[in-house]
Amino acid sequence: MANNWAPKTKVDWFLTVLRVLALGVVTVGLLAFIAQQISVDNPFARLINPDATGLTVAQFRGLVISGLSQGAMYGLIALGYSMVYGVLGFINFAHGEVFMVGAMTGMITSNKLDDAGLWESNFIGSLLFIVVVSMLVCTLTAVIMERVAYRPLRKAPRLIPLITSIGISFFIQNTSVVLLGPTSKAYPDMPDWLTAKRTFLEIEGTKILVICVAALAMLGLWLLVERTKTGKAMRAVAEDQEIAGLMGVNVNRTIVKVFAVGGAMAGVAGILWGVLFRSVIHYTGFLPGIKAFSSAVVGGIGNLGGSMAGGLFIGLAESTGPLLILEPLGVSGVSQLRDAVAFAMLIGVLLLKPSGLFGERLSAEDRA
Amino acid sequence: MNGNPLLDIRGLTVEFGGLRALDGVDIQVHEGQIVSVIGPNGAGKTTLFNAITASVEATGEILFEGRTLLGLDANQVTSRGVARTFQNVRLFANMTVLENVMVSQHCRTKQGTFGALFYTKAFRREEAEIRARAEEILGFFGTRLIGFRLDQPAAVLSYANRRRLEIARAMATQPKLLLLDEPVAGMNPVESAELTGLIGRLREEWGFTIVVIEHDMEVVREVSDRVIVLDHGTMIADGDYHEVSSDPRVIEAYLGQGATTK
Amino acid sequence: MNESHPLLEMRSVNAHYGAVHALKDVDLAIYPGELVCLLGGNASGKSTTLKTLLGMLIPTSGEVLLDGEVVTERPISYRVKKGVTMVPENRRLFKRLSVKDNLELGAYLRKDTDHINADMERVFELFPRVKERLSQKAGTLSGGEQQMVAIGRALMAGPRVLLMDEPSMGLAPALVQQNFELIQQIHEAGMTVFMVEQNANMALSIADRGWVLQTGRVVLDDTAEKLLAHPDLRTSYLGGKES
Amino acid sequence: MTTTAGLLIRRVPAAWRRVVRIGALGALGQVFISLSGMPVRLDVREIVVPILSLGYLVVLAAPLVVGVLLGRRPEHSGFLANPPSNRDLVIGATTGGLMAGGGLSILALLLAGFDLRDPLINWSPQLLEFLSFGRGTGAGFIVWLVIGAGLGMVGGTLRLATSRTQKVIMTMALTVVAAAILESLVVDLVEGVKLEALVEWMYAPRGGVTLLGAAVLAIVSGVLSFVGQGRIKTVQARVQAMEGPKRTRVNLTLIAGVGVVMILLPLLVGKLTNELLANVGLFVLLALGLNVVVGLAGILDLGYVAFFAVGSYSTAVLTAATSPRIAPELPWFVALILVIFIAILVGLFIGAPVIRMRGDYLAIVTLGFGEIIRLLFLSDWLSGWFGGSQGITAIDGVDVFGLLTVDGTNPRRVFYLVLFFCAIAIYISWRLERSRLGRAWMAVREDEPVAEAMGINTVNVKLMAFVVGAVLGSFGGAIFVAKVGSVFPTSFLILVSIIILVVVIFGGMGNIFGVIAGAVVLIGVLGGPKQPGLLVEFSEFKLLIYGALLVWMMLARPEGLIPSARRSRELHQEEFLQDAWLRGEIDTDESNDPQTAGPTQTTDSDGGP
Repeated sequence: MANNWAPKTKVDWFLTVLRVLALGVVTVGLLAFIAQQISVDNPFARLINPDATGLTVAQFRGLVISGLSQGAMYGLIALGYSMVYGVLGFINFAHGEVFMVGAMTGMITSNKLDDAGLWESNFIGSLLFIVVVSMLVCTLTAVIMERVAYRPLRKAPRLIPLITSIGISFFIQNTSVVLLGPTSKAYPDMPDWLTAKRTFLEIEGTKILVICVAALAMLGLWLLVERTKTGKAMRAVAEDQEIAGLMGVNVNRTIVKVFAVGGAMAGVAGILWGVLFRSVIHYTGFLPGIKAFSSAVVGGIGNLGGSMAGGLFIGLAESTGPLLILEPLGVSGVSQLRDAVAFAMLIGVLLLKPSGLFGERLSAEDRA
Repeated sequence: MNGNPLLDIRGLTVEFGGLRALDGVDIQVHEGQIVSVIGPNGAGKTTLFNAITASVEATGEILFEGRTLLGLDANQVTSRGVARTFQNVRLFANMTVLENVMVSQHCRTKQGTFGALFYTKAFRREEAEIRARAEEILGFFGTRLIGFRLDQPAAVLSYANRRRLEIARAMATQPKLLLLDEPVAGMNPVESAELTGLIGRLREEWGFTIVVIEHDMEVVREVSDRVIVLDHGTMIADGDYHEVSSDPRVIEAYLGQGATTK
Repeated sequence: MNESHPLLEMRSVNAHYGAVHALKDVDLAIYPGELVCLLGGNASGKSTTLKTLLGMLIPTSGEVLLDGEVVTERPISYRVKKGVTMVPENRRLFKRLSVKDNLELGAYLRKDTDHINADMERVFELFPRVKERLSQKAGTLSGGEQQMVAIGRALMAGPRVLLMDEPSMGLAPALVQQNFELIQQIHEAGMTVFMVEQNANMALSIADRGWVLQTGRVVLDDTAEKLLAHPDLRTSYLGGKES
Repeated sequence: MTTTAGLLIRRVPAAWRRVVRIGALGALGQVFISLSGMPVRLDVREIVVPILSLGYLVVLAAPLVVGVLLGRRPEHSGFLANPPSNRDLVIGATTGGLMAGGGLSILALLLAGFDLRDPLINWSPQLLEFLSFGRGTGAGFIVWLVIGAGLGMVGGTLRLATSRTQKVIMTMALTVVAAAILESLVVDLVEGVKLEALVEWMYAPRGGVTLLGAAVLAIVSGVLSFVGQGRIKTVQARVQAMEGPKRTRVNLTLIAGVGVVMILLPLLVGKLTNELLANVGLFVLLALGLNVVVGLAGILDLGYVAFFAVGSYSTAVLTAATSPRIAPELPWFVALILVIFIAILVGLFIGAPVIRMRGDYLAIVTLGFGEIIRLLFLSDWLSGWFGGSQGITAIDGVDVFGLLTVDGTNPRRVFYLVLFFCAIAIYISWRLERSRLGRAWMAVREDEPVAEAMGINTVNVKLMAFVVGAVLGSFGGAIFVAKVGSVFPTSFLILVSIIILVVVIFGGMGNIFGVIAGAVVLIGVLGGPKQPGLLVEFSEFKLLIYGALLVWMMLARPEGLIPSARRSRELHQEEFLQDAWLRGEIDTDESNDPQTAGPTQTTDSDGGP
């Protein structure tokens, strides 16, 4: 709303300056990028970054594809944040750890399969198997979490479950440390036909696989929420638990289902992580968790399509942002700033559009 | 009435996602008046209050003492001299009765960090003044809210006393214009009769100009100099109680055919 | 008074919120086809009675019977399935869901698609305006239409007795009137209705019978005409809203 | 269901189900603890020589807890239930304990029969040996069942004793365990006052309380507790009953007493203990800062470490000769003034964009800011200023008017420095809470839109909280730099924020004493993110315990160890209202019967939308 933007107080002035600055940095960075793409020796590009090198088409494509594949993964995790937020109204901080549990489960299962020789001989079957196992374990984790920690807190002030979820996150992370050890662990090698860059646009098969699996999972979830009775119950519970109960909806069971579905999605995402990076450690869940949350917020929390879009946005931003914006601006060592870019995106989007890109504006009544 | 109105609303429009909650409303309230706003649910009465107190964005013009209120933050509106109560009582439930009234003198006081940290004379004087004023205001409601009640959390108050405390809290901001949102809702007839009398005294003894939203036509008839009727975000009537209650449009939209006016 | 056995009954029910004794030996009996009301001011125990009838609160002692069956400890969903439904105070529609979704959620526990469709048609007959708004989000309807959807949603559960929680609370006089007309309308269509009200005059003007609750105890229990004429009621409900 | 005299006596939900559930949870807990490696790792730490090590204590606790839980009479609010007999309770508790012990028995069998070392790293022969007491699997299997049942019974019986006996027994057990845990501190202190003989007699040469020592401690504490019960309460009540100046005098005496102890204590203890005290003090300071933001203003800031980092780095840059880009080499106290300004600016900079966000968004965004700031300090881009991953090293300590230098080599001086700043922080929090600003914070915490409508500029008020928090955090950073003599980005992980938050919440949000107690207990005993506590052996499991503690605290006692009255009212409003009703303090509408109307009416309105 235009009126919202008209600065009234000192703080508003400052925020306006920040907004302009943020947009300015992005714009100048992009312009410099375009300039250096036209010609590296372009005076404008040289002026801003004397060491500009520019990107080749292949490099650019690589960035976009890895951004999309990671973004798809973030999107899947974001769904869990978004659904729980929609129904219970708090951020389940520990959801990132559910994702880590998925990646760990996948690591253990796939290594066992590899020991048995099945990983190589029947890769597709093995992959399906570990996806299923991981979904089951994650669903279980999420459901236990709800039962033990969140159900008793349904009526507590909103910050209480949030703090609890931080505790759970800590607990799960360190459970992994004490049970499985603090070192990073590897997935078995992926088959060559998957990792090789395909002639088709020269994209790695793993990344295509990740995008496809994420799209499938997303579609399934959308059908569940929009087309089934369970989904209708979920939406009703999200809006008014008491009245949903009055309609005969079993509120507790519906909330458990929400956690279960979110957990399952995180389980899929965990395997995708394994496929993409082949290495997992106890804090694997932390950063992707926060970024997935950022995706959910950027997309407008509570909005499933928005979460996926937000995930892709964050994924793309963090993979291309450093080289597209920061590098042309003359920042050195940009790859270190990937995560900083992701967080800056979160802050930037909330500065410009407090309800996220696709979020409905919450009315005063809803917020109360 | 002569002179400029205290509150001058012109063409006030509020939209929620394409839906017009208020559509070009013009209202003038002169100093010392008690004006009632009535109308069916969803007519935009509370939205009108929200627009005046800057809790929602509005277009048009709201002049208070000749200066615009639009574009201000809610707290700035309050410090200009407009205070309100809420339809569904919203006290600071875990703060004591006294603290509730003390805290709303915030915009009339100025001691900051420095005074607090060094416990200056000015700080102590101001604290004492805040407290004295709070007790004076609470005393207006009889003995109900003073004495041992002062240090009790607002949560233990009865429903009627919570409504009274809300009014006291609004009074503590030292307003010129007091907006009361359904002050007698949920009260029994005895209590609402008493509060009706109190509204009159608020004007006489404290000099407030008052706008009241009310469903209880009894109260409306009792207190108002003027009645404004809203329906679907537009004003359909403006006049004294008898004019308004016999207006066919008002009967159609609000009072209902069976209603008898006395 | 009807001599057949009651559809919904409370027998010497006591209920507590922790240490607070909210209901004291309350007896109620609602017979098929009746339109009855429970009156009382703030804090009289009206909401507690409703919660007990619906199973949101389990009484300390006493029994709740539905059509002769003891349902004291049965959950809400069981009672809804067996035919008790409530229209909540302030309507409480699912504002972000479509009118159709709202109505369908009313029939959440039912599986007999044919009957559900038939009930939907019945709701449309009662409230033709609802049919026009089927795909609209419930939050965008006018107050009167929302009230229709709220009652329609309750009817979709196929109830045998309809509980109405404060149908006049916070509504404009015209809407209150319309609301009571709706209640009378569905009552005439054969529905048993139990409403809980503060507005004694309004409620008694359409009800057959009523109880008056004061601080958790039933202090009056009589036919509507006698209650209206009762001096105690006159003093405690001096006026109401429209007298 | 049977009907007697018109009342309905309801069945208690099947008791055996509860026994099985709690017993099974106990068993799972046992297995989890064993597989976490805790028992084996902690076995080296003796509690009572030679019968009990910390490792065994950890494992034995489970059946005992199960027994205690099952010994408790189940509560069914609002039900008239047939209470289970004492015998039933003890039998239940014993069964539960047996199950919990059985978990370990089965684990021992599995350990002997299968090899799951991959992936479970603690699936080891050592664990088997621990579980079987070195006497073969069969022995272990039976012994754990017996121990489980025995402890379950003890736990169950304990619960049935009078509360006075319970308290005495608890005090005895806690005293012995505390004596063992606090060993190094006690030894240090006792030696400081030249009473070595006491130490030799009480503690075994390789650590742990001796049997004799334990017995004496138990008896002394038991007697004291038996005699002292009730007296403390009477004294407390008497102090509370005092009014005005008298009460103030008591409070002042107390504060002065604590102050004197704090000043004398470091003189009596050695370097290691002083180091520990300094660490605890540093976290008290940080926690007090966060308490202003979270506890008073109700803003959940998860990126508080950012202020700590900014304080550290700006002190380092301003004072160190080795600072890469600019090195003004200011004296520490002069630098501190600039650091305060920088902290205020950073507080405003981070605060302004987040201040209007809703509570949970704000939490994550502040966390993001915290990470961004660390990543910037770490980055090559700014390494020219802050040294990147190399950090800034060789920073001089605090030069106090040329008289002495406070640095890491002398932890006692560091402690005094910390103490000084803690005192400042306590004073600031105390004064602000009781001022116009403090009231405004309270109102914002309760209901922000209404606070705004009552004329409070919520943005400014919340920014103020951010700024005060930032300044206190930067004090922590400045002292940290002086103490450690270097700064690296790894000192400022989000972990630090979370640990400070745990300290605040564990101690009691919004209460200065609570926050201090939280830091003393957690940082002192378990240790900080990198600093060891008294239980050095725990450091591996510290974070696990922090996580579990946070969850447990939120579920069982969200108001913390020493709660602020107001905070516990917020969190337990229903119970509070009930108590108030029982005391007859609930206000009722005039026309209603005063004895019954009030609470129902409040419940009614609470049930509304």
